[in-house]
Amino acid sequence: MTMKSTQNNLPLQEISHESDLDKNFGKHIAKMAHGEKLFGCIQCGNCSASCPMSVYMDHTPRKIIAMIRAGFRDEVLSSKTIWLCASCYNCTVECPKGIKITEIMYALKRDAILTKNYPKGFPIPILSRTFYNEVKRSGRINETSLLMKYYFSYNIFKSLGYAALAIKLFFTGRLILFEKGIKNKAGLKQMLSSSKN
Amino acid sequence: MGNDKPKLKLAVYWGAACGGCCVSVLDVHEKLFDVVANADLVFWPIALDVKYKDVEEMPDQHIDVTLFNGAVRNSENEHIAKLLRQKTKIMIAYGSCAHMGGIPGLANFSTKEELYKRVYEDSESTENAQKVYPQTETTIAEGKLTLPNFYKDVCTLDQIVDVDYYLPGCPPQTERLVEVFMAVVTGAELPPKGSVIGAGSKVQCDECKREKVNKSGITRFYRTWEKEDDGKTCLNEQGFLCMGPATRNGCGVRCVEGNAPCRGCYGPLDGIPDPGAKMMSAIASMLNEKEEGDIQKALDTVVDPAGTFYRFSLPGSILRRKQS
Amino acid sequence: MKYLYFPGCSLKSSGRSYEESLLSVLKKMNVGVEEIDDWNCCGATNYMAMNERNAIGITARNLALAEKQGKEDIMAPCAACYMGLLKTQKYIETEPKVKETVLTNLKKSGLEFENTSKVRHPLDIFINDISLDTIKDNVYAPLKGVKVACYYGCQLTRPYATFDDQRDPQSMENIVKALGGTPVEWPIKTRCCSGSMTSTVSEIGLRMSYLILKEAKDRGADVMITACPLCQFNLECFQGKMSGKYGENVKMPVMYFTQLMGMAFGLDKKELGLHRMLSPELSLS
Amino acid sequence: MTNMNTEQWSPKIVAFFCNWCTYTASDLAGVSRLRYAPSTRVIRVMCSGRIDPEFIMEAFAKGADGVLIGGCHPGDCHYSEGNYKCLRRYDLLQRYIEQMGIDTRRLRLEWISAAEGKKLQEVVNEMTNTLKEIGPSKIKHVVETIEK
Amino acid sequence: MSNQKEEIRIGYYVCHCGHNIAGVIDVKSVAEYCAKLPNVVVAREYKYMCSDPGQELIQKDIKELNLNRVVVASCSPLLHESTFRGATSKAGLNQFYMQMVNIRENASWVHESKEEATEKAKDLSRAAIHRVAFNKALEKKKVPVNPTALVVGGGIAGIAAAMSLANAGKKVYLVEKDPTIGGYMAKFDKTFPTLDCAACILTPKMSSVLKHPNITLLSYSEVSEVEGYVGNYKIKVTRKPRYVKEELCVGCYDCITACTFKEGKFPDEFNFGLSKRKPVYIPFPQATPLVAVIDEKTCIHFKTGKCPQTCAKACERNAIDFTQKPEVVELNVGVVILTTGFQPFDAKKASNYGYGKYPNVFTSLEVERLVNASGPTEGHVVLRDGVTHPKSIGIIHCVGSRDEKTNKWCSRVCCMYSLKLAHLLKEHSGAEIYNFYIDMRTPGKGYEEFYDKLLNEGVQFIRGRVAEVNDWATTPEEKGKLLIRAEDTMIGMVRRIPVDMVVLAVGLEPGKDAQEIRKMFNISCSNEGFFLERHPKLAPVDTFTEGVFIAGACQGPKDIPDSVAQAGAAAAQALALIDTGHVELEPNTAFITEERCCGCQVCVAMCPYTAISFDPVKKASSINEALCKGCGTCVAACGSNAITQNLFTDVEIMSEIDGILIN
Repeated sequence: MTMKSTQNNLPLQEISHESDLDKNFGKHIAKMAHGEKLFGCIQCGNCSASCPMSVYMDHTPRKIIAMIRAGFRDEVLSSKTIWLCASCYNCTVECPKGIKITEIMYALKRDAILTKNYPKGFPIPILSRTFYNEVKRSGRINETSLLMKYYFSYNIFKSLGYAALAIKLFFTGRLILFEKGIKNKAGLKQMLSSSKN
Repeated sequence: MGNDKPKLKLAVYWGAACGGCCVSVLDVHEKLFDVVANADLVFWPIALDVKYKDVEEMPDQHIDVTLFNGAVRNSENEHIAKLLRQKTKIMIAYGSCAHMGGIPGLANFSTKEELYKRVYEDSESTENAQKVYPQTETTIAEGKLTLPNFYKDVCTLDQIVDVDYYLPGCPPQTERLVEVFMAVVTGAELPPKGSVIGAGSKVQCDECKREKVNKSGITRFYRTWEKEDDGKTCLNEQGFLCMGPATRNGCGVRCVEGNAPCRGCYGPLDGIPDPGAKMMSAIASMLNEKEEGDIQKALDTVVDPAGTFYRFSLPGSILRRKQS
Repeated sequence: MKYLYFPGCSLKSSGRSYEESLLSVLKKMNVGVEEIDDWNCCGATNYMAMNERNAIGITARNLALAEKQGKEDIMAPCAACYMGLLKTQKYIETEPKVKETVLTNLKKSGLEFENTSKVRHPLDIFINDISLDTIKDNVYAPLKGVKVACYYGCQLTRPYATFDDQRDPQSMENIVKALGGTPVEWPIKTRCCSGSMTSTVSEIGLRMSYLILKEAKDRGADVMITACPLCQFNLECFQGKMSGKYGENVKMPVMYFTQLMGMAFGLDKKELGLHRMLSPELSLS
Repeated sequence: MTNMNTEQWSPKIVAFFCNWCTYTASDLAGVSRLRYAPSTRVIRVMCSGRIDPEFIMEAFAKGADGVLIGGCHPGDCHYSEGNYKCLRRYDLLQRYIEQMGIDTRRLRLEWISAAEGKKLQEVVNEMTNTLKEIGPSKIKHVVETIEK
Repeated sequence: MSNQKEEIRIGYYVCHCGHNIAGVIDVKSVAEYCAKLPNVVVAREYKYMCSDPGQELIQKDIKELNLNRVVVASCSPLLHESTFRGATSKAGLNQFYMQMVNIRENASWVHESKEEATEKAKDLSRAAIHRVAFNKALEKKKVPVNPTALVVGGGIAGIAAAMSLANAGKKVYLVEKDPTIGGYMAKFDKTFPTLDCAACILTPKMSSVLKHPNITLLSYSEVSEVEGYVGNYKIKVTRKPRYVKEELCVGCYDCITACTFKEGKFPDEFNFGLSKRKPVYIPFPQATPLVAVIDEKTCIHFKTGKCPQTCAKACERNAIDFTQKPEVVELNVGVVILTTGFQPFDAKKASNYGYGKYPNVFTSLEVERLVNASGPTEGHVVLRDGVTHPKSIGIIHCVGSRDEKTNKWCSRVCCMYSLKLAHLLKEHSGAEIYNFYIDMRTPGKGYEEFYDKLLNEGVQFIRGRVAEVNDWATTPEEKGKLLIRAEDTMIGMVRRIPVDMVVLAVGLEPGKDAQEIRKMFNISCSNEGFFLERHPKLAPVDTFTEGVFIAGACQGPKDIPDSVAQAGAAAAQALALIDTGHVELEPNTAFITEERCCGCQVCVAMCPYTAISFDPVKKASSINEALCKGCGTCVAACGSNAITQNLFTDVEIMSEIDGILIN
């Protein structure tokens, strides 16, 4: 739960009344993720335990589900957890109640981007956005161009750490500088522009 | 039989029929003398020159017995059926067509448009480039010509007029007709109105001499040319579709005696509204298969189920005709 | 035998040696391959994070192109592409609203889509279509005494794939045995390598890949094989960085399973793209 | 029902349920408060093998939009094999109905065990939706109106 | 056809059932509507028709208004038909002149729209009003009940049921498929929550069964065929060959000692393979009957025919008989109680826990034997190697249970037995014990107190479902250990706990022969595969087949006290049936009207009970009423309408159809 400082410097929950909760958040996310089973969660924690990333997360996946259900909307959307999900689907296949947790995480990512609620300056949403636009532009991913653009919008200095690797890749022919992209770019673009999420 | 008693007045009429019923009346042979001794034939289009007008002029209830054969198919059939009803004391639906619709009743699987197209355009022997179809009225120089209106549905007699008795068969057994006739003549007590007369009270199997083996169920059906009949075993058990188990007897098991499966012309027993449904139930029950696929395969050998199980009875059955 | 080939972006750049070795091995076994014309990126995990309809849409475009090209099964060697294609098929099948939008959008770019193709991973094809016996028949230099850690990663067996066990897959192990090698029994072969996290949150990404390499090494593996270009990249290209960071040498040969097959088949190193590898070379004695 | 528009129109399904499986399943659905479309009118028979094709035709002729038969799963009949007899009759009847120009989806046979209240709910809802798609039955009208 | 048509006078009663019906259906408008239907003399609504005043209302109307037909619209006929039939017959009217309409289970409980539910109630009522006019007066047939009982399954439930019946003076056959009775309880060390010794309380019961003059124990036997009906079942029981004559063997172990195999070589079923037995064996020292059995799958004589047969020579009583064949025994019984129990979930199916892969992953049942003083290790808790004492043990709850991929249900006993095992393991080994649970379920007398006790004993409880057990050591200390990964959900942190031993608390499943048994006895199973009771609340030990009762874990996961209680309930139901002396059969049998029957014999093949026979002299078939079970299949097959099924005549059903549809 997000903490905020008060004048007395005592931490206080931002949500202090039940009326502050977004009671429809659970239904909203369940719909986005095509997963009504979200409400059947028994809070067993199997998702967290099967997740390789859970130890790095600010909230475990189980807790995220509980928070969604209870309506802690802002806390969920601004959490790093959803961006640390690597989509490995282990939780989904292991969940004893058949909850599509990975899809819920995707839905949360989309919702966070739509509502501009994602953790600012956190690299992963930026990569996603860059990737998205890159495909929209050329139809294929050119790793060089993707990473350059990503580092440019995230933190250009970070890319310096990878310079040596880039050089090696270039000399083994694994770093392609120009990708022509697909032939029917116009068709793809038209297709992608017409659908709102 | 004394001559002091007034002679019975008898009428015979054909609606949509093949003529076989009228022939069956003639089939009384020498008994015709008995008939004529006791009855006057007042109306019989196939044999006597009596005009509709003559009938119209008869007082009501003038005719004692009318044997109406054939289904009601057009406005003329209906008109005469109603007319005869008015002039007759005992109206008998004579033969399968008047009783249940009969073979002409199979037309209820088609629409009028389909029938016209087939008959007046598509049939192999037809040349009709102008696509001329029958019209109820045609005006020519000499005046107006009329034809009866061809109905969309084929009807049984009792769907048009009140019927006193049914004498089933295609055609009915002549002996049965004579028996009925003599009963009327002698003034014997008649069965309740609406009864089937001149037929038995059980189904065909009762008189059938063929053996039941009851060994195992049926796995497929055969049409008569597909397999040789052994001459003694129940035809259904051999896999030939015999309508005997749901068809009233009285014909003397004519067809099976001639080694052909019963086709159901005598119709169902009392209290059975739909002979086809009964027969389907009995036949399907006899099948042996359990798996959906096997059942379907066995049923594939029933060619044209509706036409088979309702060969004589479609207009008189519960669903009456094909939906269009 | 012929397949419609969906390479995906990686197999054209950083994962080139996967394509080179896969095609060489298939050629050796007389299996025909035809690349899908004008295919586009599958969207990977990032697309789903941005826009669901478009994520399904772009992948459906590839499936539609494949349908147009032929009735053969689609071969998708990249685990992310493979999963993405399967997922798209599933969504089209079960989510009528998504289907409607996607079909309308495809129609706008002149494509019809009936969702009739079958999507297959090369491992599935090797085991179930080509057969282990045919693989055995092609072995020229058996991998005698070579201990192999087979690493599957996540999206290859989860959640839609059905060709192998989700918890303890055996396809690569069976291929290794057919090649004469010895698979190493280890418990984390389907644990995620962290995906793109090596470039975004490298502290986490590198650690996860490091743990995988370390465990394989601890279990005595001489080589690790993979079937996904991203796993391969993470496990192969950061070995130096990890060794320095965690103070333990985790350098070991990490190659595509198709490269190992090619080596056992006696194919030329160049044909297998082995000259492009950054991890230590596997020497067959 | 004349003032109802098609959106609100609810089909009438005559449902023949066997006492041991499907009727019990419908009781279970009730006890479990599973909501489903109010389209069915259940007639209880001891076994699906009792169901005479005449019953089905009568139902259609008198205005049923659909007929649903519910029996025990194959191998589970309380009377050993009555459900197989039912299946055979049903399969033949489907062919007849099709020849009679009736949409075969109006007649449906389902095996629903005593424990499958949920399946009952799904089947009724599904059939109701299908019938809504097909629209009201005109069979009664055709049977009762002789077209001249 | 009788011309003397009686005037039909119908009384119609619609029940509110409190709010159950009236909350959804407008009962007043239904009653008003029905009052106007033909033949209806009176139509009333009442709060609870099944109550005494409700029934009296009907009776009063029958007498005062001269009613001759009654229609009651209320709940399912399966629930209250007999109530209203009774009320009808008490007023002097034949009980079958009463027709019930189900507007609760079939309408008010399943529909939301009040208008449509009310419309449906009207349609269904109209159908019954149409139909009831055609209902016929019938009599129920009384058949005597054979006062003998069959109990299938000799676990604790079967033992308890058999003893109750036998003590009441009834003859009982107890059939057990294994060589000994006792079931799973005989394998347990202690029972929760009292921790009394299972053997000490069970074995006296087992020997009482054997000694009881009213009980015939058929061990190593299985029911193979069931015929007949309530009160008169004919049961075939197949006795498997033991190759030891039961009447001669005294259980002296001489044959076992003398067996060619010097040591046990084959996995011992009783100890779940934790020990080895010889081909000739006695399952355990208190086995009942205490008779040796020879396993033909492992005995050299049966495998090669070249055995010196030292066992036979060693037996002074010449009890060993290699020529025994399966034997079929025919039993005539009036009632049956099924107590066929459960099977444990196969731990290999939860492959993420590594059972079968990592030797030190055990099932809870194996551990029951490990901690048992009479078990293979004499109560010493050791790892699979037989020597190492574990210093830390993880007990994983809900294995196979509460999971959509395996068994959806909670197995009900695992929490408590896991607590029991935690206590025993700690007591026996002093190891650190971790319990991994999802929810702690301790609903029972003294159960929560037992949990409290464990908490205070220092057993660790982690609320979180274990995702995986493996041997992935990431630190040197973890080497050689099993790692359990779970989220400690109370803290919100994921933990990886290294232990020496893992215990899987496997759930309970329907027995593997449950489907076969169910089919033989013509009863139903719930979706999970457990035997289905007639009513979850009001008839928990009855089935839909009269005279067949169920008790114990075959009906659903259950602990010992509940199994015993249920066995008592089943025995009481069986006794009630036996002591009534007769049963009344529903008169829904069919009969053939000879005048219509043509003798086509289509019906003969229809009947699974060979109740229909053809008389070649009369050229007609007839139905033996005693054999007819009243399905009506022959009725639908008869092309002559010669067969009538009582209670379900053509005209009754047709009028019901018309009643539904003709508005």
